Amino acid sequence: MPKLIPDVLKNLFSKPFTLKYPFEKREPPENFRGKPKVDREKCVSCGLCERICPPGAITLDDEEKPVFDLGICIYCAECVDACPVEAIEKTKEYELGVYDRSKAISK
Amino acid sequence: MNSEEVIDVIQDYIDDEEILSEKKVIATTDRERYRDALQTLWDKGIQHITTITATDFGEETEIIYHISCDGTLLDLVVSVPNEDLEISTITDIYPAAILYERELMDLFGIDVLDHPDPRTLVLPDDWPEYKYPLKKGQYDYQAIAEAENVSDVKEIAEDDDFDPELMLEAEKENKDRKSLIEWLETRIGKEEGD
Amino acid sequence: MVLWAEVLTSIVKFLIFPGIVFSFVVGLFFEGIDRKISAHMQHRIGPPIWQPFLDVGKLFTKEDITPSNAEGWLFNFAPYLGFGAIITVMLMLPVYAAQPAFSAAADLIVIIYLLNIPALAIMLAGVSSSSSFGTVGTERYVVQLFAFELPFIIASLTVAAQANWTLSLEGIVAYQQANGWLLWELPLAAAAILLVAPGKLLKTPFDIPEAETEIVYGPLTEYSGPKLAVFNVMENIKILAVAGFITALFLGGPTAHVIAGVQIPAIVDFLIKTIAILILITLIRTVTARLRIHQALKFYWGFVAIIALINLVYVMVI
Amino acid sequence: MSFVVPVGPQHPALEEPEHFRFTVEGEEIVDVDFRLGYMHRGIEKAFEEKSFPRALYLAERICGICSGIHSIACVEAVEELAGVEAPRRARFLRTVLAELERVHSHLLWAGIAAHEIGFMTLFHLTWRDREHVLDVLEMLTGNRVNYAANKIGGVRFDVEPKHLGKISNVLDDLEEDALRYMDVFTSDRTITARCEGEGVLSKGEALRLATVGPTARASGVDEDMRRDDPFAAYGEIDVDVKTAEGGDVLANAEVRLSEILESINILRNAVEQLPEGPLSVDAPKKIPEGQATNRVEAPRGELLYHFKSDGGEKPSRGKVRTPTMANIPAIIEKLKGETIAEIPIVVASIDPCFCCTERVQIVDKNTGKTQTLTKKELREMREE
Repeated sequence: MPKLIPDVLKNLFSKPFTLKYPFEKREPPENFRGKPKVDREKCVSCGLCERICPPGAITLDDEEKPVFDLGICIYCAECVDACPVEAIEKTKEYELGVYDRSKAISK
Repeated sequence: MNSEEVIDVIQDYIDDEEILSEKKVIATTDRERYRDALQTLWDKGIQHITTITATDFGEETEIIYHISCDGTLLDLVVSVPNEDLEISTITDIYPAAILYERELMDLFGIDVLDHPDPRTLVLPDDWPEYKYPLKKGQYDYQAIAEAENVSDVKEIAEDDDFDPELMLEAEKENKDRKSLIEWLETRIGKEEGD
Repeated sequence: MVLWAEVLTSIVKFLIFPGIVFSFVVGLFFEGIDRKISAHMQHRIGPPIWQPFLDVGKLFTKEDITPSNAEGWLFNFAPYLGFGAIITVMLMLPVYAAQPAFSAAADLIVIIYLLNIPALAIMLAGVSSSSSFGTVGTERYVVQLFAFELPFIIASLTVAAQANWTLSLEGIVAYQQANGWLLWELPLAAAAILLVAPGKLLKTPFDIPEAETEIVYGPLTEYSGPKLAVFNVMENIKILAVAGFITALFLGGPTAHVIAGVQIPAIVDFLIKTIAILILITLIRTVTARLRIHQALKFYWGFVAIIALINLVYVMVI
Repeated sequence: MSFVVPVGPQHPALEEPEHFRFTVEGEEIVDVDFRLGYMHRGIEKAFEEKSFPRALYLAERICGICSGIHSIACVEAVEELAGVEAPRRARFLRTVLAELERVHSHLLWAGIAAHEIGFMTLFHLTWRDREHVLDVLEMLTGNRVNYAANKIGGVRFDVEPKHLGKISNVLDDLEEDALRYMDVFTSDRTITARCEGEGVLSKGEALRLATVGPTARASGVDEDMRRDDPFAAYGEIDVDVKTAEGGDVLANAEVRLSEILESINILRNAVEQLPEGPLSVDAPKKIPEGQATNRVEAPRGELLYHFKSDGGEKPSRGKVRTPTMANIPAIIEKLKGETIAEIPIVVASIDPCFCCTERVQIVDKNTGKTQTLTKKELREMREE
């Protein structure tokens, strides 16, 4: 007698484990490393984040504020640790698909 | 089997040894005696060869045989001059070394004598002859990086048509590092001209 | 005038009711139910029940490709050969009444052979498609066909023997109307045929010819677009056909009931029984791994054929 | 009459491109030839271009399933070079990370093995239970796979008291599930029919071909880097090495599932004995000259990292030997004499983990010579 029958019947009458994404979304945990976001007022333009970013995804724009190229960023949150004034925070956003590469920017 | 015991086993085949810790030891030997050292190890029942690492230092290539003797890692170092880059195979002693030696042949151009299956392992068939990715001086992307003061190189790198062909073309004129930078400047200059 | 009406009703029967449209719709719904139940058994939501319609629809819009070094005409003809055969089987099954749409004298034997033509079609497809996966798949299907055919015929003969040697389904259904379902009288034969069903329908313990992790899709590897859609529909209708055949043989065929004064047509009873069989096949499919071809052969000829034989001997002797 | 059945580089059974060429008579495999290189990304070359912290992030992306153990091996080799010692709490946290990853990697393998023999339900159930482990990892380190958990001199995540509740619940459920799967794998008739006696590797062969990890332990080789050459905090936690006899696919399943149970015990010990103390010490940017070799026990076996530094910020040589490379000769040994039906499950029994390719490669059917298209040619082909 196949072993899994009790399991399988239990599953049949219990709520499915999977979610109907995108209608039901899953809430990521508290320190989830999502899209990095900078608080432009707090930032003192020291450029530390630009130097520490492993793939080199951060460049300072004309107002000397960091701009994240999400196409290159590996979401490692090194910049969050490196920022002396904690101006950069890791958001919980993980839906970052874009059609136009130039839009994959986080100001 | 700790480091001291490993050294006693291969004592008379090695020049000097350096015991890093209870479980790590480095022993240097030369091309004539490394096979006997491995043979005594195999006779002692140590059959676990982890891998073979090679490093090109410009004039000579250092080949390290990593042997795991019941937990203790022995690095057997053999140096081979770059002029006659050949070493005899150890697959008759350690059959598992067959893949690692093929990798040596692909990436370093070390000519492993009477290797049972000398086909290319990791490189595609149409990889240009005598071009070994991990040898110093060939495919020297650092030269390009150093040439960063040549500002246009960054644009060329971003430009869609930049291709390894440019490097291969540089190879044809078999540039060493210094002249590669000037060559690149002339190449960029020419492109602006036409 | 009468001939004219005769022709018209048979066209309607062929095209609409137990024929193409009915089989197409119910067959695809069967696959939808099968996938939905199997999904819930695996603790996941699974696609909606009408998903097979979307799949088949999508396949029909795709480009029709024939591999260059394949046997062109045989490659294109195979799907329709199988489809035609399975539709005729549907016509010969008692679906909406004890009396099938087209009844012949010994239609039990005819159905047994007609059920093999779709298998033949898949084999022709595999051989003609010039891919090494196709040939290996067909080799396996031939062995599997012989494996499950033996117990299938023995079980059918036991039923015929029990229903005092009538070879027509109508007779068998009438016999069961008289003295109860054959399921209770011939339990071993019923078990045998139920174990043959996954083999016939290429469901998991025995989907060896189409083992996607070993030989991609077996005989149908080179098929895509409309031709693949026809093959899919054929396999779904085959589920309906085999389930209908088993209901006719063991569950007393379609019988009209009167519940609380409401007259329920036989077709509803037929659907309920076939869906019950389908759920059983889905359960078998969900809790077993795929066997190897010689294990399947040993299982069918060793175990299943023996219990069918025991039942046949039992019926013959007593 | 014998003909060649090509399996790979694209094949539904192999999640990653490796290419096997089987010369087959009927269903029986007569000769096996394989081609690597579809996944060669020139990582060792890239190591020489990147500074040590960036090389660490590259090392983490070598394997999609066991990225944590790669970063632990790499960071410990660099720490040995730099003469820096990670604090005790960091070493314990690294052990927690390594064991959590071993559990989810083995559950993933159990699902893939079930898929190979056509048992879809077991595949879905094992991967459902694996989600709980990935949730714990995401809660601790912020991501399901690429954990970015290590830096030279310590770790970047921490197990806070509020996490302990969830961790112990997940471990209890996992223990139950692992026992159940052990029971299913060893006694379900259809699974044993497909797995028993398949792809047998004798102990002598396993030793002769220097196979590593669960594949070797399934043949009775009693070798495990966690006990023989302890890294991270394994010196302070005793590890009971599980071995099995037979060396067939079933023995592989037994070893991996019992290793899940063992990992759960290690995790419980590690979380209980988590010492107080700093998470990391700061490390020099310029790594002094020298060489360092480091070995760890990845879920698939012994993983070796070798780094050389010439005093600068960049490694002068980086060498990685993944466990699958050591087990390839074992596949050849196992496959000889098998039938075609057994290829996927036997190949999967060593749980191969390759990485990805640089260019499109066309294998010319009759000459069998591969010809590589560069980006330009690829585009021209598209315009035709």
